[in-house]
Amino acid sequence: MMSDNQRSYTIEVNHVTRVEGHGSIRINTREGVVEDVKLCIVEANRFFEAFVRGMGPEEIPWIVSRICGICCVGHQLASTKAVEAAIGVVPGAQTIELRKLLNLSQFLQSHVLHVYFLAVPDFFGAPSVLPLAKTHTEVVKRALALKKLANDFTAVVGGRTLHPMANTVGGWRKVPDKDALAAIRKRLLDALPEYEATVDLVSTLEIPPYERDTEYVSLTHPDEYALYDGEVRGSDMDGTASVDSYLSICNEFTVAHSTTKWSKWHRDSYMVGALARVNNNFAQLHPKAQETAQKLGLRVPCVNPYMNNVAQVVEIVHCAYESIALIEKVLDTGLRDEDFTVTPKAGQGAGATEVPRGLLFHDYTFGDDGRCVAANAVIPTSQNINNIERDMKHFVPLMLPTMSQKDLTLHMEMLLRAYDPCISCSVHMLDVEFVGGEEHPGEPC
Amino acid sequence: MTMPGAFEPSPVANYLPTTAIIEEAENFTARDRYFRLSLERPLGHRPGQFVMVSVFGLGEAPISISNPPGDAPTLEMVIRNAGSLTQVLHSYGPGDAIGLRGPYGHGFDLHDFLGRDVLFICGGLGLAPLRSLIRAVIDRRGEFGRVMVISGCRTPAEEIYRPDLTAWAERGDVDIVRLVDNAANMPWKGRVGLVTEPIAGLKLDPAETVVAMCGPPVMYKFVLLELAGAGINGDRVFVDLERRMRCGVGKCGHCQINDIYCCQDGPVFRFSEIAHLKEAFL
Amino acid sequence: MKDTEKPKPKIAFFDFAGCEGCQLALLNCEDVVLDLLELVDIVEFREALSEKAHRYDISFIEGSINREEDAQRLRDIRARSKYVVALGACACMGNVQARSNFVAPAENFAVVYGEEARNRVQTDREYWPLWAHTRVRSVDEVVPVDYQLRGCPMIPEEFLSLVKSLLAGSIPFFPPKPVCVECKMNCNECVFDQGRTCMGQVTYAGCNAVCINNGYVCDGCRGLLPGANLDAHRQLLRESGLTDAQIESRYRLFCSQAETKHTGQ
Amino acid sequence: MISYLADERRVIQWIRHLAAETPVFFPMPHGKVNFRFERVDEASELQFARYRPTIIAPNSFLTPTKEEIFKYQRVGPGRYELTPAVETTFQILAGVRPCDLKAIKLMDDVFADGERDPYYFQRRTNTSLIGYACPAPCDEMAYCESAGSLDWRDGVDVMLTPVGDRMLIQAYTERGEALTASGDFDPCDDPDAELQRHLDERPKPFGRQLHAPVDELPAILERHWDSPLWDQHVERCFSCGTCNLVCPTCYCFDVKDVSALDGSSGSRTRQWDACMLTTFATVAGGHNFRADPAARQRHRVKRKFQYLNERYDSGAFCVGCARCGRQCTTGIDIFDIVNDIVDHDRAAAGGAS
Repeated sequence: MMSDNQRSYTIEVNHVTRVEGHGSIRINTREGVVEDVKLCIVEANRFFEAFVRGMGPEEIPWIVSRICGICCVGHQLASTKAVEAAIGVVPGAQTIELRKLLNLSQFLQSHVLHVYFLAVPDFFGAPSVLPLAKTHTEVVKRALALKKLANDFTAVVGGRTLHPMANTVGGWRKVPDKDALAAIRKRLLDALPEYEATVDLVSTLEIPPYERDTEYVSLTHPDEYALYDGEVRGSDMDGTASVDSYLSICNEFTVAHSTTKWSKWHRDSYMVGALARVNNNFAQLHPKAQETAQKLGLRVPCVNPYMNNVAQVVEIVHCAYESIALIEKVLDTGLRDEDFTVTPKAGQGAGATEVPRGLLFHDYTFGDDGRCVAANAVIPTSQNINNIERDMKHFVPLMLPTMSQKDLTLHMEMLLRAYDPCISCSVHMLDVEFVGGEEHPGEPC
Repeated sequence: MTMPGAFEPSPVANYLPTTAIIEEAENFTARDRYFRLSLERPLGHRPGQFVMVSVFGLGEAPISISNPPGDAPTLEMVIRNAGSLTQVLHSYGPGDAIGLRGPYGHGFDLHDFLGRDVLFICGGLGLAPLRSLIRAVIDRRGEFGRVMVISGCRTPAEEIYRPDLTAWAERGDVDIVRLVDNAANMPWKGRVGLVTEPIAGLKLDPAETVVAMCGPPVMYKFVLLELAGAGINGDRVFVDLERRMRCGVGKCGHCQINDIYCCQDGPVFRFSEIAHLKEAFL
Repeated sequence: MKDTEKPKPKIAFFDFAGCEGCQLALLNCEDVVLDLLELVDIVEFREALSEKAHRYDISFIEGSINREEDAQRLRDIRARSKYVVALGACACMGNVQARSNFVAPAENFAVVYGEEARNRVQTDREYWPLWAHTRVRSVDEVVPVDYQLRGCPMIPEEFLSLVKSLLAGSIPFFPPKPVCVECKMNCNECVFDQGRTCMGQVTYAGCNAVCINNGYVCDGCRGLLPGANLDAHRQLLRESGLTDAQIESRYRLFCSQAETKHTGQ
Repeated sequence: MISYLADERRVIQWIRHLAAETPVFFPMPHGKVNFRFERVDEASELQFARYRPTIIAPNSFLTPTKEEIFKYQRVGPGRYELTPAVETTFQILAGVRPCDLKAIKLMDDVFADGERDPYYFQRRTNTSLIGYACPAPCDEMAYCESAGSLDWRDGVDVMLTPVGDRMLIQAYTERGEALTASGDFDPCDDPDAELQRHLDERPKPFGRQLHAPVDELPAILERHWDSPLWDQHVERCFSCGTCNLVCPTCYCFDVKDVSALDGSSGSRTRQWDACMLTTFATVAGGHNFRADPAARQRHRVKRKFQYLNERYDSGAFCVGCARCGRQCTTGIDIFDIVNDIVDHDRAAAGGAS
C-alpha cells in the first residue's frame, strides 16, 4: 500500500480561515515531489489607490483607514505621515505622543487577537476559539479582557476603536480626557499579571522547529524601539535607508507568471513583522520584554518564521510597559487643545510606520488644486508574500516524507497564519501565485 | 448645608405595570389575536378606555379594552400584529404573563346613550373597543331604543368577534349589518360594500339616534359625511380615535391633536367638540 | 415573558469586499460575546473560526459585492438563510469603494496594477480575473435584505439590539432620523457654527453622533436618510462656501452609491 | 424675601463656594460661539457678561435626554420585579435667564397635569434655581420681552439682578434664604428701587418684537390653517428636530426598553422625542397623521403660540429665547414664521376692509 506521501495529490485550502481577508493555499505534489505551491488572494478589488484620487489631504487618512479594519490605526498613521510630508505639515510634540499611544493600543489589540483567537486554537487542536470558551474558559476570558482593555485604550485616545477620528493631518481633533487616560493606565498596570499569564500560556506551546534564514526588515530608531517612526533597516545591511526610498526597498518587481508585484531587497525575499522587529531592534525592547523573549526561548537572530507568534508576545509585553510609561509622561505634561489648520497644496510625500504585521508605507501626490493625483500603499503582507512562498517551498519537501496530507495542510495554514497576514489590506495584490519554477498548471483562482 | 425641601425621594408609582396572566388566547384573523387575562381585581373601566400593555425588553403599546365594565376581574382585548411588540405578543398563549397599566383615558358615558336609538359603526379592529360598549348596552337592552351595529372589514377573513356578531344577530332585538369591502371569492353571507352604505337604509330617526364609531383613520370622514346627510347632529356622534400613545397619561406628546391629548382627553370624543380640529380627521 | 425553550438559532457571518472591521467590531463586544454564545450557535465566522453549516437563521453579510462570483455566492447564502442582514456600510451601500464605480474598471486596474496589466488583460488568461470585477454593489442590489446595520463601522449596540429583537421574535427597528438628533442630545456645538460643514442633516442616525462628539464632522457613513431634503442640504453647503465639485466630492465620500445605484453606471 | 447687594466678583465667589458642596451648573462657553450648562469646578471661568442661550436649555437637568424610569428583573416564569428609579441628588442651576425660568415654570404645569409625573418632580424638588435678570438682550435674535418672559422670576430660589456695577440678590424661598446666607453680602433696604434702576438701565425695546401681542396670536394662527406660508417655511427644513430638542418648552418623549441580551433584566427608559421628526405621529398600522413637513411645522408653531397656552392657560409656550432659530442649520426661525403669518393676516384684514 502506498503511503500517503507517495501519492499525487493537491492540497487546497480555500478561503483560509482565521486570517484577515480571503486567501487560498494550493499545493500540488506528484509522487512525493512538490510540483508547485500557490497562494491565491481571492479578495475582491477595491481600488483604494485609484478612488482616493481627487480627495483632499485631510480626507485621505480617514478614508484609507478603511483599507483594513484590523490595521485601521496603522493605515491612518502611515497615510497621515505621508500626507504631512507631501504638504509640509509638521505636527506638534503632543500629537506625536498621542499617535504613539494610538499605535501602541493597536499593537496590544492586534497581537492579543492574533495570538489568542487566530494562532492558539491551532496549538490546542481546536478549530477555533469558540470551543475553547468551554474547555479553557479562563484563557478565553483573559483574551477577551485584554482585548477589551486594548480597544478601550484605542477609543480613549482616538475617539473610537475602529476607524478612529481624533487623529488628523496636523494634530488631534479632540484631545483625550485626562481622567479616562489615567484610568487606562491603571487598568494596564492591573493587567500586567494577565500579560504575564499570556507569556506562560505561550511558553507551553510547541512551536514547529523549522528554520530558514532570510532578510529581516523593519524601522529602526536611535532612541527607541521603533514602532511609530524611524528609518528602514534590513538585517543584511549596515546603516539605514530613508522612508522616501521605499520603492527601492520593496523593489516591487513583476514576475512573468504572476500579476502581483513581489518584494525583495538584498536577497531573494525578506520578512517584515514582529520577528523582524525583534531581530533588528532587540536591544531597545523594554527589559521586561527582553526577559520574556528569554523565557520563551527566542534568541536573536531567530530564523524560524513560526516564532513570529512568540515575537508578538514579546511585543505585547513591551507595548504594555511602554504604554504605561508614555501615558504617565503625557499626563505629566498635560493635554491641551491645539490650534492647527491645514492648507492643501501640491507636493509628494511618503510615510511609514510599523504596524503589528510589519512595515507599512503610504505615498501620496497632490496636484496644484490640493487634490490627490496619485497614491500608493505597500502593505506588510505584500512584502511578506514572497518570503512566505519561499518558506513553503522550503518546508513542504522537508515535511512531505513524514507528514500526512492533513498535518501538512495544517502546518501550511499555521505557517501562513504565523505571518498574521492581512489580506484585507491587499490594496494591490491579485492572484498571488507560488509556483515551483515553470509555468504552473493550476486554474486561476 | 441642609436644603429646605430637598433630598426627599418622591414616591414613584406611575408608569409601573403590574403583571397579568393570559387565560385564553385565540387567533381571530391572520393578524388579530384575542386575549383574555385574569386580573387580581376588576379593572374598573369604562367602555372606550385603554390599557398600556408591556412586554419587558420591548416596551409598551396602547390596547383597547374589549370587555364590558363590571365586577369580573377580567380583561379582554384584540391585538393586531403591527409592530415589534405586538408581533411578540402574537406568540403568547395561556399561562404567559404580560405587563399592564391603566385603564386610561375618557371612555364612553352610557348616560349619553340611555333611552336612545344606538348605532354602532365599526371598521375592522374598531369593533374591539366598541364591543365593550355594545355588550354594556345589550346587557341593559331594555333601557335603549333601537340597537344597530354596522360592522365592516376588508375581507371575510378579517372579521373579528364573529361569535359575538352571530349571537347578537340571533337575539332578534339588535340589527346587525356585517359587510366586507371585498368578498374575494371567500364564502360570505353578509353584504359587500363600505360601512357608509347601510346607513341610509337604516332609516334613522335623527332626533333619537346616538352614534358610536371606531375604525381606521380613513373611515371617519366618509362616515361623518353620511351621518350628517342623515341629519344626525355632531353632538350625538361619539368617535373613538387612534393615535400613537407612548405614556398614556398626557405627557409624551405623541397623541396630541391641537390642544387635546388623545390619551387623556379621549380617545372617545363627542364629534361636535372636536369637529374644528382639522388634524383629528383625514 | 414567554418561558418556552427554543433551539438556538444558527448565526453566520460572511465577508465580501470590505475591511472586515464590522466583524471585528462584533469581536470587540467583549462584554457580551460569551453571553451571546449561550444564546446562539455561531456556525460561520471565517475571521475567527473554521466551522461551517448549511442552513442559517441569520446570515450577516459584510462587504460589498464586486464580482459576479461573489453575487452567486451571496444568492446561495440567501437561499439557505431565514434572515439576511447587511452588516455595515459596505454591505448596506457599497461604502467608500463604490466611488470607484465612477471610473471604468480598466482604468482603475491601470492605476493600481499598471498599464501593462491592463493591456495584458485581453490576451493573457492569467489576467482574466481582472475582468471579474463588475461594479461595486450593495447586498440589496443582489438579493433581498431583511435588515440593515449601517455605518462604517457598524455600531455594536445596533447589532446587539437587532439580535435581541430577533431572538425575542420581534422586528428590529432603527428609527429613521438624522444624526442631528443625537448630536443635539449630546449638546454638541453645531459643526456649521464652527465654520465647517456636515452631512449629519441628511444622514441616518444611530451612531450617537460619535464623530462630532470627538471633534470631527459627519461624513455620512451611515447613508442618506430616506426622504432627506438633499436640495436644501446642497444649498446649505453652497452657502457655507463649498463649490459644486466639493459638494459632489463630499457626497461621494461614503454615499456615492446613492447616485449610481439606479443609473447602472 | 431677603435682599442683598454685592459686586459681581463676590457673587461669583459665592457660587464657587456653593459648588464646593453641591453640584452647581452654570452657562459656560462651549466651542466657537456657543454656551452650555456645565458643572462648576475650580477651573471654571464664571462670568455673566458674555452669554448666548445654551445649546440645550437647562430643562435637561429636570428631564434628561435619556432617563431610566424603572429597572426590571425576571424572578420567575412571567414574574418580574420592578425597581423604580429614584433620583435624590441635589443640584443647583445658576445663572438661569428669565426665558428659561419661565420655561421651567411651564414644565411644572405640564408635568403636574393629570397624573403628576414623579420623575420630573423628584428632580424638580431637588433642584435649586439661581436666576439672573438680563440687563441687555443676549444677542440680536432674542425676543424674550415680546414673548412675555423677560421679567419672569416665578419659581426661583434666588434672583440676581444687575444694577449698575452691582448685583441685587433676592432670596424668594426658604431654600433661597439658606443658600444666600453663606454669601456674606451687604443687606439691601430698598430692593424695589434697585429693581426700578435695573429696568431703567435696560434698553427699550428689548430685543426683537413680534408683530402682534402674544395673546392675539392664537386667534391669528387659527385663521391660517391652510396658509401657503407653512409650505414656504419648510422648503429648507431637514425635519431634523433640532428646533424641538433645543426648545426649553419641548417635553415630548419616547419610551424604550433596554434589555440584557437574554431579556431577563433591563430597564425602561424615556428619551426626548421631537414632533418635527418624520415618524413622530405614525401609528402602529403605519398611518402618519403628520406626514407632510409643513403639517409638522404648523403643529410646532401652533403648539408654542396657541395649543399649549389654550391648554394650560399660561401665556405663550414660546419664551422668546430664540434657540430654535439660532440652532437651525438653515436658519428657519419661528419668529419669522409667526411674523409672516401676522403680516399676512393684517394684509388680508386690510384688504377686506
